[in-house]
Amino acid sequence: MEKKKVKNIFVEGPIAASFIADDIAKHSTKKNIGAHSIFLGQVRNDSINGQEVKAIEYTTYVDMALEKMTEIREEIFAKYPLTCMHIYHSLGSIKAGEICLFVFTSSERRRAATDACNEVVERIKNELPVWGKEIFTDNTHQWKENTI
Amino acid sequence: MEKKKVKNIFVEGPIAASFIADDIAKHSTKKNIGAHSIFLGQVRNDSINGQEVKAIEYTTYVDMALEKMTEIREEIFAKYPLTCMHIYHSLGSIKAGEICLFVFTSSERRRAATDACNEVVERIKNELPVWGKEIFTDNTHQWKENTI
Amino acid sequence: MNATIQIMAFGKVAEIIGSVNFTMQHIASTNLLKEYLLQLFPELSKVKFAMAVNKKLITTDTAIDVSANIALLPPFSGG
Amino acid sequence: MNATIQIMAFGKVAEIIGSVNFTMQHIASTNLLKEYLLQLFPELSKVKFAMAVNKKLITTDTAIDVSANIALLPPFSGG
Repeated sequence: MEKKKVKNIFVEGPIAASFIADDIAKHSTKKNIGAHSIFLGQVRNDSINGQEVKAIEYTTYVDMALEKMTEIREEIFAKYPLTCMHIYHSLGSIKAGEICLFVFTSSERRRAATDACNEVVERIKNELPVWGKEIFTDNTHQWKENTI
Repeated sequence: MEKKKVKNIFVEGPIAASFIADDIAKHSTKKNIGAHSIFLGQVRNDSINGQEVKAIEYTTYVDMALEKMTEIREEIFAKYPLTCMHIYHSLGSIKAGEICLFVFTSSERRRAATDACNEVVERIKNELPVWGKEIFTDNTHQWKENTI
Repeated sequence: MNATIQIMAFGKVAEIIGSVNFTMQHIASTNLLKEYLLQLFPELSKVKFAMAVNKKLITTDTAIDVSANIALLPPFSGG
Repeated sequence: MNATIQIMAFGKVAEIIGSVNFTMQHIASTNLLKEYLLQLFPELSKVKFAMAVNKKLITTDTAIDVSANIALLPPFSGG
Protein backbone atom coordinates (compact mmCIF):
# COMPACT_ATOMS: atom_id res chain seq x y z
CA MET A 1 0.00 0.00 0.00
CA GLU A 2 1.09 3.51 -0.77
CA LYS A 3 2.12 5.41 2.31
CA LYS A 4 -0.34 8.26 2.90
CA LYS A 5 0.82 11.71 3.88
CA VAL A 6 0.48 12.21 7.63
CA LYS A 7 -1.09 15.58 8.46
CA ASN A 8 -0.56 17.24 11.80
CA ILE A 9 -3.72 17.94 13.81
CA PHE A 10 -2.14 19.21 17.02
CA VAL A 11 -1.87 22.86 17.99
CA GLU A 12 -0.25 24.25 21.12
CA GLY A 13 -2.79 26.01 23.32
CA PRO A 14 -6.49 26.77 22.81
CA ILE A 15 -8.17 27.11 19.41
CA ALA A 16 -9.18 30.74 18.83
CA ALA A 17 -12.56 31.72 17.37
CA SER A 18 -10.69 33.82 14.79
CA PHE A 19 -8.82 30.71 13.63
CA ILE A 20 -12.15 28.94 13.13
CA ALA A 21 -13.49 31.97 11.23
CA ASP A 22 -10.46 31.99 8.90
CA ASP A 23 -10.96 28.31 8.18
CA ILE A 24 -14.66 28.86 7.40
CA ALA A 25 -13.90 31.88 5.19
CA LYS A 26 -11.40 29.87 3.11
CA HIS A 27 -14.24 27.63 1.95
CA SER A 28 -16.14 30.38 0.14
CA THR A 29 -14.09 29.65 -2.99
CA LYS A 30 -15.27 26.03 -2.98
CA LYS A 31 -18.64 26.67 -4.56
CA ASN A 32 -19.66 23.04 -4.82
CA ILE A 33 -20.02 22.92 -1.03
CA GLY A 34 -23.59 23.13 0.30
CA ALA A 35 -23.11 22.17 3.94
CA HIS A 36 -20.52 22.54 6.67
CA SER A 37 -20.70 20.70 9.97
CA ILE A 38 -18.52 21.87 12.84
CA PHE A 39 -17.92 20.33 16.23
CA LEU A 40 -16.15 22.28 18.95
CA GLY A 41 -15.03 20.78 22.22
CA GLN A 42 -14.84 23.32 25.04
CA VAL A 43 -13.21 22.70 28.44
CA ARG A 44 -15.89 22.51 31.14
CA ASN A 45 -15.46 23.73 34.72
CA ASP A 46 -16.82 20.49 36.17
CA SER A 47 -17.08 20.24 39.93
CA ILE A 48 -15.54 17.02 41.25
CA ASN A 49 -15.60 16.38 45.01
CA GLY A 50 -16.12 20.06 45.67
CA GLN A 51 -13.18 21.13 43.49
CA GLU A 52 -13.68 22.99 40.22
CA VAL A 53 -11.74 22.15 37.05
CA LYS A 54 -9.91 25.31 35.98
CA ALA A 55 -7.98 23.81 33.04
CA ILE A 56 -7.14 20.59 31.23
CA GLU A 57 -3.56 19.81 30.22
CA TYR A 58 -3.48 17.71 27.09
CA THR A 59 -0.62 15.42 26.11
CA THR A 60 -0.38 12.90 23.30
CA TYR A 61 1.72 10.13 21.85
CA VAL A 62 2.10 12.18 18.72
CA ASP A 63 3.46 9.59 16.25
CA MET A 64 0.82 7.03 17.11
CA ALA A 65 -1.96 9.64 17.23
CA LEU A 66 -1.14 11.01 13.78
CA GLU A 67 -0.88 7.52 12.27
CA LYS A 68 -4.28 6.65 13.75
CA MET A 69 -5.74 9.95 12.58
CA THR A 70 -4.50 9.30 9.04
CA GLU A 71 -6.24 5.93 9.13
CA ILE A 72 -9.48 7.48 10.45
CA ARG A 73 -9.30 10.22 7.80
CA GLU A 74 -8.94 7.68 4.99
CA GLU A 75 -11.82 5.59 6.29
CA ILE A 76 -14.09 8.62 6.66
CA PHE A 77 -13.31 9.84 3.13
CA ALA A 78 -14.02 6.35 1.80
CA LYS A 79 -17.35 6.22 3.63
CA TYR A 80 -18.76 9.73 3.03
CA PRO A 81 -18.73 11.98 -0.07
CA LEU A 82 -16.90 14.84 1.63
CA THR A 83 -15.40 17.87 -0.06
CA CYS A 84 -12.98 18.42 2.80
CA MET A 85 -12.27 17.73 6.45
CA HIS A 86 -10.15 19.72 8.89
CA ILE A 87 -9.26 18.60 12.41
CA TYR A 88 -7.40 20.45 15.16
CA HIS A 89 -6.74 19.24 18.70
CA SER A 90 -5.09 21.34 21.38
CA LEU A 91 -2.08 20.29 23.43
CA GLY A 92 -0.89 21.95 26.62
CA SER A 93 -2.98 23.81 29.14
CA ILE A 94 -6.49 24.79 28.04
CA LYS A 95 -8.58 26.82 30.47
CA ALA A 96 -12.26 26.25 31.22
CA GLY A 97 -14.25 28.06 28.53
CA GLU A 98 -11.52 27.64 25.90
CA ILE A 99 -11.81 25.43 22.83
CA CYS A 100 -9.66 22.28 22.62
CA LEU A 101 -11.12 20.41 19.63
CA PHE A 102 -12.28 21.65 16.21
CA VAL A 103 -13.67 19.21 13.67
CA PHE A 104 -14.88 20.69 10.37
CA THR A 105 -16.44 18.65 7.56
CA SER A 106 -17.91 19.95 4.30
CA SER A 107 -19.96 18.30 1.59
CA GLU A 108 -22.33 18.99 -1.23
CA ARG A 109 -25.39 17.79 0.69
CA ARG A 110 -25.80 18.01 4.42
CA ARG A 111 -26.02 14.39 5.51
CA ALA A 112 -22.44 13.52 4.58
CA ALA A 113 -20.98 16.48 6.48
CA THR A 114 -23.05 15.96 9.64
CA ASP A 115 -22.68 12.17 9.79
CA ALA A 116 -18.95 12.31 9.11
CA CYS A 117 -18.44 15.04 11.71
CA ASN A 118 -20.22 13.01 14.40
CA GLU A 119 -18.29 9.87 13.54
CA VAL A 120 -14.91 11.61 13.52
CA VAL A 121 -15.55 13.19 16.93
CA GLU A 122 -16.55 9.81 18.32
CA ARG A 123 -13.44 8.15 16.90
CA ILE A 124 -11.11 10.92 18.09
CA LYS A 125 -12.40 10.51 21.64
CA ASN A 126 -12.17 6.72 21.56
CA GLU A 127 -9.14 5.98 19.43
CA LEU A 128 -6.60 8.79 19.64
CA PRO A 129 -3.87 8.42 22.28
CA VAL A 130 -4.49 11.77 23.93
CA TRP A 131 -4.74 12.37 27.66
CA GLY A 132 -6.36 15.18 29.58
CA LYS A 133 -5.17 16.04 33.06
CA GLU A 134 -7.87 18.00 34.89
CA ILE A 135 -6.33 20.75 37.01
CA PHE A 136 -8.47 21.93 39.91
CA THR A 137 -8.58 25.41 41.39
CA ASP A 138 -6.45 24.22 44.34
CA ASN A 139 -3.87 22.89 41.84
CA THR A 140 -4.54 19.23 42.61
CA HIS A 141 -5.36 17.17 39.53
CA GLN A 142 -6.95 14.01 38.24
CA TRP A 143 -6.67 12.20 34.92
CA LYS A 144 -9.78 12.58 32.81
CA GLU A 145 -11.51 9.53 31.38
CA ASN A 146 -13.90 9.96 28.49
CA THR A 147 -17.44 8.94 29.23
CA ILE A 148 -19.74 7.88 26.46
CA MET B 1 -50.46 29.29 27.65
CA GLU B 2 -48.05 32.12 28.19
CA LYS B 3 -47.03 33.83 24.99
CA LYS B 4 -43.33 33.17 24.33
CA LYS B 5 -41.02 35.92 23.13
CA VAL B 6 -40.55 35.69 19.37
CA LYS B 7 -36.86 36.05 18.42
CA ASN B 8 -35.80 37.20 14.99
CA ILE B 9 -33.61 34.77 13.05
CA PHE B 10 -33.45 36.62 9.73
CA VAL B 11 -30.48 38.69 8.59
CA GLU B 12 -30.22 40.65 5.36
CA GLY B 13 -27.45 39.28 3.14
CA PRO B 14 -24.87 36.54 3.72
CA ILE B 15 -23.62 35.43 7.14
CA ALA B 16 -19.98 36.49 7.59
CA ALA B 17 -17.35 34.17 9.08
CA SER B 18 -16.46 36.99 11.51
CA PHE B 19 -20.06 37.01 12.76
CA ILE B 20 -19.82 33.28 13.43
CA ALA B 21 -16.49 33.79 15.23
CA ASP B 22 -17.99 36.49 17.47
CA ASP B 23 -20.85 34.19 18.37
CA ILE B 24 -18.44 31.35 19.22
CA ALA B 25 -16.20 33.68 21.28
CA LYS B 26 -19.16 34.86 23.39
CA HIS B 27 -19.57 31.33 24.71
CA SER B 28 -16.18 31.23 26.45
CA THR B 29 -17.80 32.74 29.54
CA LYS B 30 -20.28 29.86 29.74
CA LYS B 31 -17.93 27.39 31.38
CA ASN B 32 -20.51 24.66 31.84
CA ILE B 33 -20.52 24.09 28.07
CA GLY B 34 -18.51 21.09 26.83
CA ALA B 35 -19.68 20.83 23.22
CA HIS B 36 -20.78 23.10 20.41
CA SER B 37 -22.35 21.86 17.20
CA ILE B 38 -22.55 24.19 14.23
CA PHE B 39 -24.27 23.74 10.89
CA LEU B 40 -23.60 26.15 8.03
CA GLY B 41 -25.55 26.18 4.81
CA GLN B 42 -23.55 27.51 1.86
CA VAL B 43 -25.01 28.43 -1.54
CA ARG B 44 -23.86 25.90 -4.15
CA ASN B 45 -23.13 26.76 -7.78
CA ASP B 46 -25.25 23.85 -9.05
CA SER B 47 -25.44 23.30 -12.78
CA ILE B 48 -29.00 22.92 -14.00
CA ASN B 49 -29.62 22.35 -17.70
CA GLY B 50 -26.21 23.78 -18.52
CA GLN B 51 -26.76 26.95 -16.50
CA GLU B 52 -24.84 27.62 -13.30
CA VAL B 53 -26.47 29.00 -10.15
CA LYS B 54 -24.71 32.25 -9.28
CA ALA B 55 -26.90 33.26 -6.32
CA ILE B 56 -30.05 32.39 -4.39
CA GLU B 57 -32.55 35.09 -3.44
CA TYR B 58 -34.30 34.23 -0.21
CA THR B 59 -37.71 35.54 0.80
CA THR B 60 -39.91 34.58 3.71
CA TYR B 61 -43.35 35.01 5.23
CA VAL B 62 -41.70 36.53 8.25
CA ASP B 63 -44.55 36.47 10.79
CA MET B 64 -45.40 32.86 10.13
CA ALA B 65 -41.74 31.81 9.98
CA LEU B 66 -40.89 33.39 13.33
CA GLU B 67 -43.95 31.89 14.98
CA LYS B 68 -42.99 28.46 13.65
CA MET B 69 -39.37 28.96 14.69
CA THR B 70 -40.48 29.86 18.22
CA GLU B 71 -42.46 26.64 18.34
CA ILE B 72 -39.49 24.60 17.05
CA ARG B 73 -37.16 26.28 19.56
CA GLU B 74 -39.44 25.41 22.47
CA GLU B 75 -39.78 21.81 21.35
CA ILE B 76 -36.01 21.42 20.91
CA PHE B 77 -35.28 22.89 24.35
CA ALA B 78 -37.87 20.56 25.87
CA LYS B 79 -36.30 17.54 24.13
CA TYR B 80 -32.55 18.18 24.60
CA PRO B 81 -30.55 19.51 27.57
CA LEU B 82 -29.10 22.48 25.71
CA THR B 83 -27.24 25.40 27.21
CA CYS B 84 -28.10 27.62 24.27
CA MET B 85 -29.15 27.69 20.65
CA HIS B 86 -28.63 30.42 18.05
CA ILE B 87 -30.13 30.44 14.57
CA TYR B 88 -29.60 32.85 11.68
CA HIS B 89 -31.07 32.61 8.18
CA SER B 90 -30.21 34.99 5.36
CA LEU B 91 -32.73 36.93 3.29
CA GLY B 92 -32.01 38.67 -0.01
CA SER B 93 -29.40 37.70 -2.56
CA ILE B 94 -26.70 35.26 -1.40
CA LYS B 95 -23.96 34.43 -3.89
CA ALA B 96 -22.56 30.94 -4.50
CA GLY B 97 -19.89 30.30 -1.84
CA GLU B 98 -21.61 32.54 0.73
CA ILE B 99 -23.26 31.30 3.91
CA CYS B 100 -27.06 31.51 4.21
CA LEU B 101 -27.82 29.44 7.32
CA PHE B 102 -26.07 29.26 10.69
CA VAL B 103 -27.37 26.92 13.39
CA PHE B 104 -25.40 26.81 16.63
CA THR B 105 -26.25 24.55 19.59
CA SER B 106 -24.30 24.12 22.83
CA SER B 107 -24.57 21.63 25.67
CA GLU B 108 -22.66 20.10 28.53
CA ARG B 109 -22.15 16.78 26.73
CA ARG B 110 -21.85 16.37 23.02
CA ARG B 111 -24.87 14.25 22.11
CA ALA B 112 -27.46 16.90 22.98
CA ALA B 113 -25.72 19.60 20.91
CA THR B 114 -25.18 17.41 17.83
CA ASP B 115 -28.61 15.75 17.85
CA ALA B 116 -30.40 19.06 18.42
CA CYS B 117 -28.40 20.78 15.68
CA ASN B 118 -29.30 18.09 13.14
CA GLU B 119 -32.95 18.15 14.10
CA VAL B 120 -33.21 21.94 13.93
CA VAL B 121 -31.63 22.05 10.47
CA GLU B 122 -34.04 19.38 9.27
CA ARG B 123 -37.04 21.24 10.68
CA ILE B 124 -35.91 24.62 9.30
CA LYS B 125 -35.69 23.12 5.80
CA ASN B 126 -39.05 21.37 6.06
CA GLU B 127 -41.19 23.68 8.14
CA LEU B 128 -40.13 27.30 7.71
CA PRO B 129 -41.93 29.30 5.02
CA VAL B 130 -38.78 30.43 3.25
CA TRP B 131 -38.24 30.37 -0.51
CA GLY B 132 -35.04 30.34 -2.51
CA LYS B 133 -35.00 31.66 -6.06
CA GLU B 134 -31.97 30.27 -7.89
CA ILE B 135 -30.48 32.91 -10.17
CA PHE B 136 -28.44 31.55 -13.07
CA THR B 137 -25.45 33.19 -14.71
CA ASP B 138 -27.65 34.25 -17.66
CA ASN B 139 -30.07 35.90 -15.16
CA THR B 140 -32.86 33.39 -15.74
CA HIS B 141 -34.12 31.75 -12.56
CA GLN B 142 -35.96 28.82 -11.07
CA TRP B 143 -37.57 28.27 -7.68
CA LYS B 144 -35.57 25.90 -5.52
CA GLU B 145 -37.23 22.92 -3.91
CA ASN B 146 -35.55 21.25 -0.97
CA THR B 147 -34.62 17.65 -1.57
CA ILE B 148 -34.26 15.27 1.32
CA MET C 1 -71.21 42.51 0.90
CA ASN C 2 -68.11 44.54 1.76
CA ALA C 3 -66.35 41.78 3.68
CA THR C 4 -62.81 41.20 2.42
CA ILE C 5 -59.87 38.87 3.00
CA GLN C 6 -56.16 39.61 2.70
CA ILE C 7 -54.13 37.37 0.44
CA MET C 8 -50.35 37.09 0.52
CA ALA C 9 -48.59 35.14 -2.19
CA PHE C 10 -44.99 33.89 -2.05
CA GLY C 11 -42.34 32.44 -4.32
CA LYS C 12 -43.53 31.02 -7.60
CA VAL C 13 -47.18 31.64 -6.71
CA ALA C 14 -46.52 35.37 -6.34
CA GLU C 15 -44.74 35.29 -9.68
CA ILE C 16 -47.75 33.76 -11.44
CA ILE C 17 -50.29 36.01 -9.76
CA GLY C 18 -48.11 39.07 -10.40
CA SER C 19 -48.79 40.47 -6.96
CA VAL C 20 -47.53 39.70 -3.50
CA ASN C 21 -50.32 41.22 -1.40
CA PHE C 22 -53.89 41.85 -2.40
CA THR C 23 -57.36 42.20 -0.94
CA MET C 24 -60.35 40.37 -2.33
CA GLN C 25 -64.01 39.71 -1.60
CA HIS C 26 -64.67 37.34 1.26
CA ILE C 27 -64.83 33.66 0.27
CA ALA C 28 -66.17 31.19 2.82
CA SER C 29 -63.59 28.40 2.77
CA THR C 30 -60.07 27.55 1.62
CA ASN C 31 -61.27 25.02 -0.96
CA LEU C 32 -63.61 27.60 -2.50
CA LEU C 33 -60.82 30.16 -2.50
CA LYS C 34 -58.45 27.77 -4.23
CA GLU C 35 -61.05 27.01 -6.90
CA TYR C 36 -61.59 30.72 -7.46
CA LEU C 37 -57.85 31.42 -7.73
CA LEU C 38 -57.37 28.59 -10.21
CA GLN C 39 -60.10 30.05 -12.40
CA LEU C 40 -58.52 33.48 -12.22
CA PHE C 41 -54.94 32.22 -12.73
CA PRO C 42 -54.98 28.93 -14.67
CA GLU C 43 -51.14 28.82 -14.48
CA LEU C 44 -51.50 28.06 -10.76
CA SER C 45 -52.62 24.53 -11.60
CA LYS C 46 -48.99 23.81 -12.56
CA VAL C 47 -47.70 24.71 -9.09
CA LYS C 48 -48.07 22.84 -5.84
CA PHE C 49 -49.01 25.23 -3.08
CA ALA C 50 -50.36 25.02 0.45
CA MET C 51 -52.37 27.65 2.31
CA ALA C 52 -52.07 29.23 5.73
CA VAL C 53 -54.99 30.89 7.49
CA ASN C 54 -53.86 33.49 10.02
CA LYS C 55 -50.30 32.10 9.89
CA LYS C 56 -51.37 28.48 10.50
CA LEU C 57 -50.74 25.94 7.77
CA ILE C 58 -53.98 24.16 6.93
CA THR C 59 -54.23 20.65 5.56
CA THR C 60 -58.00 20.27 5.16
CA ASP C 61 -60.76 22.56 3.94
CA THR C 62 -61.01 25.38 6.48
CA ALA C 63 -63.58 28.10 7.04
CA ILE C 64 -62.31 31.61 6.34
CA ASP C 65 -63.41 34.34 8.74
CA VAL C 66 -64.07 37.83 7.50
CA SER C 67 -60.78 39.79 7.52
CA ALA C 68 -58.70 36.63 7.73
CA ASN C 69 -55.13 36.62 6.42
CA ILE C 70 -54.55 33.97 3.82
CA ALA C 71 -51.12 32.97 2.56
CA LEU C 72 -50.39 30.98 -0.58
CA LEU C 73 -47.26 28.91 0.06
CA PRO C 74 -45.33 27.01 -2.61
CA PRO C 75 -42.94 24.26 -1.37
CA PHE C 76 -40.47 25.64 1.17
CA SER C 77 -36.83 25.87 0.18
CA GLY C 78 -35.03 27.62 3.00
CA GLY C 79 -31.75 26.62 4.57
CA MET D 1 22.68 -9.45 26.57
CA ASN D 2 22.79 -5.84 25.47
CA ALA D 3 19.46 -5.88 23.67
CA THR D 4 17.18 -3.11 24.86
CA ILE D 5 13.67 -1.84 24.33
CA GLN D 6 12.38 1.73 24.49
CA ILE D 7 9.48 2.38 26.80
CA MET D 8 7.28 5.47 26.63
CA ALA D 9 4.78 6.10 29.38
CA PHE D 10 1.84 8.50 29.21
CA GLY D 11 -0.72 10.14 31.47
CA LYS D 12 -1.22 8.53 34.86
CA VAL D 13 1.18 5.68 34.04
CA ALA D 14 4.01 8.17 33.47
CA GLU D 15 3.12 9.81 36.77
CA ILE D 16 3.42 6.52 38.66
CA ILE D 17 6.64 5.45 36.94
CA GLY D 18 8.09 8.92 37.37
CA SER D 19 9.54 8.92 33.90
CA VAL D 20 8.14 9.42 30.44
CA ASN D 21 10.84 7.73 28.35
CA PHE D 22 13.26 5.06 29.41
CA THR D 23 15.30 2.22 28.03
CA MET D 24 15.33 -1.21 29.60
CA GLN D 25 16.66 -4.72 28.98
CA HIS D 26 14.88 -6.64 26.26
CA ILE D 27 11.88 -8.65 27.42
CA ALA D 28 10.40 -11.21 25.06
CA SER D 29 6.67 -10.45 25.17
CA THR D 30 4.17 -7.83 26.26
CA ASN D 31 2.69 -10.04 28.99
CA LEU D 32 6.13 -10.63 30.48
CA LEU D 33 6.87 -6.91 30.26
CA LYS D 34 3.65 -6.05 32.04
CA GLU D 35 4.44 -8.55 34.81
CA TYR D 36 7.90 -7.06 35.20
CA LEU D 37 6.56 -3.48 35.34
CA LEU D 38 3.97 -4.42 37.94
CA GLN D 39 6.70 -5.90 40.13
CA LEU D 40 8.79 -2.78 39.73
CA PHE D 41 5.87 -0.33 40.21
CA PRO D 42 3.14 -1.99 42.30
CA GLU D 43 1.04 1.21 42.02
CA LEU D 44 0.48 0.34 38.36
CA SER D 45 -1.94 -2.41 39.41
CA LYS D 46 -4.42 0.35 40.31
CA VAL D 47 -4.41 1.76 36.75
CA LYS D 48 -5.91 0.34 33.61
CA PHE D 49 -3.45 0.63 30.77
CA ALA D 50 -3.02 -0.79 27.28
CA MET D 51 0.21 -1.24 25.36
CA ALA D 52 1.29 -0.32 21.86
CA VAL D 53 4.19 -2.04 20.10
CA ASN D 54 5.75 0.13 17.41
CA LYS D 55 2.71 2.45 17.52
CA LYS D 56 0.16 -0.35 17.12
CA LEU D 57 -2.26 -0.99 19.95
CA ILE D 58 -2.08 -4.66 20.95
CA THR D 59 -4.91 -6.62 22.49
CA THR D 60 -3.25 -10.02 23.04
CA ASP D 61 0.18 -11.12 24.21
CA THR D 62 2.64 -9.99 21.55
CA ALA D 63 6.29 -10.81 20.91
CA ILE D 64 8.63 -7.86 21.41
CA ASP D 65 11.46 -7.50 18.90
CA VAL D 66 14.83 -6.20 19.96
CA SER D 67 14.79 -2.38 19.78
CA ALA D 68 11.01 -2.24 19.68
CA ASN D 69 9.19 0.86 20.89
CA ILE D 70 6.68 0.09 23.59
CA ALA D 71 4.09 2.57 24.81
CA LEU D 72 2.10 2.31 28.03
CA LEU D 73 -1.29 3.88 27.41
CA PRO D 74 -3.85 4.67 30.09
CA PRO D 75 -7.47 5.23 28.95
CA PHE D 76 -7.65 7.94 26.28
CA SER D 77 -9.31 11.20 27.17
CA GLY D 78 -8.83 13.52 24.22
CA GLY D 79 -11.45 15.71 22.63
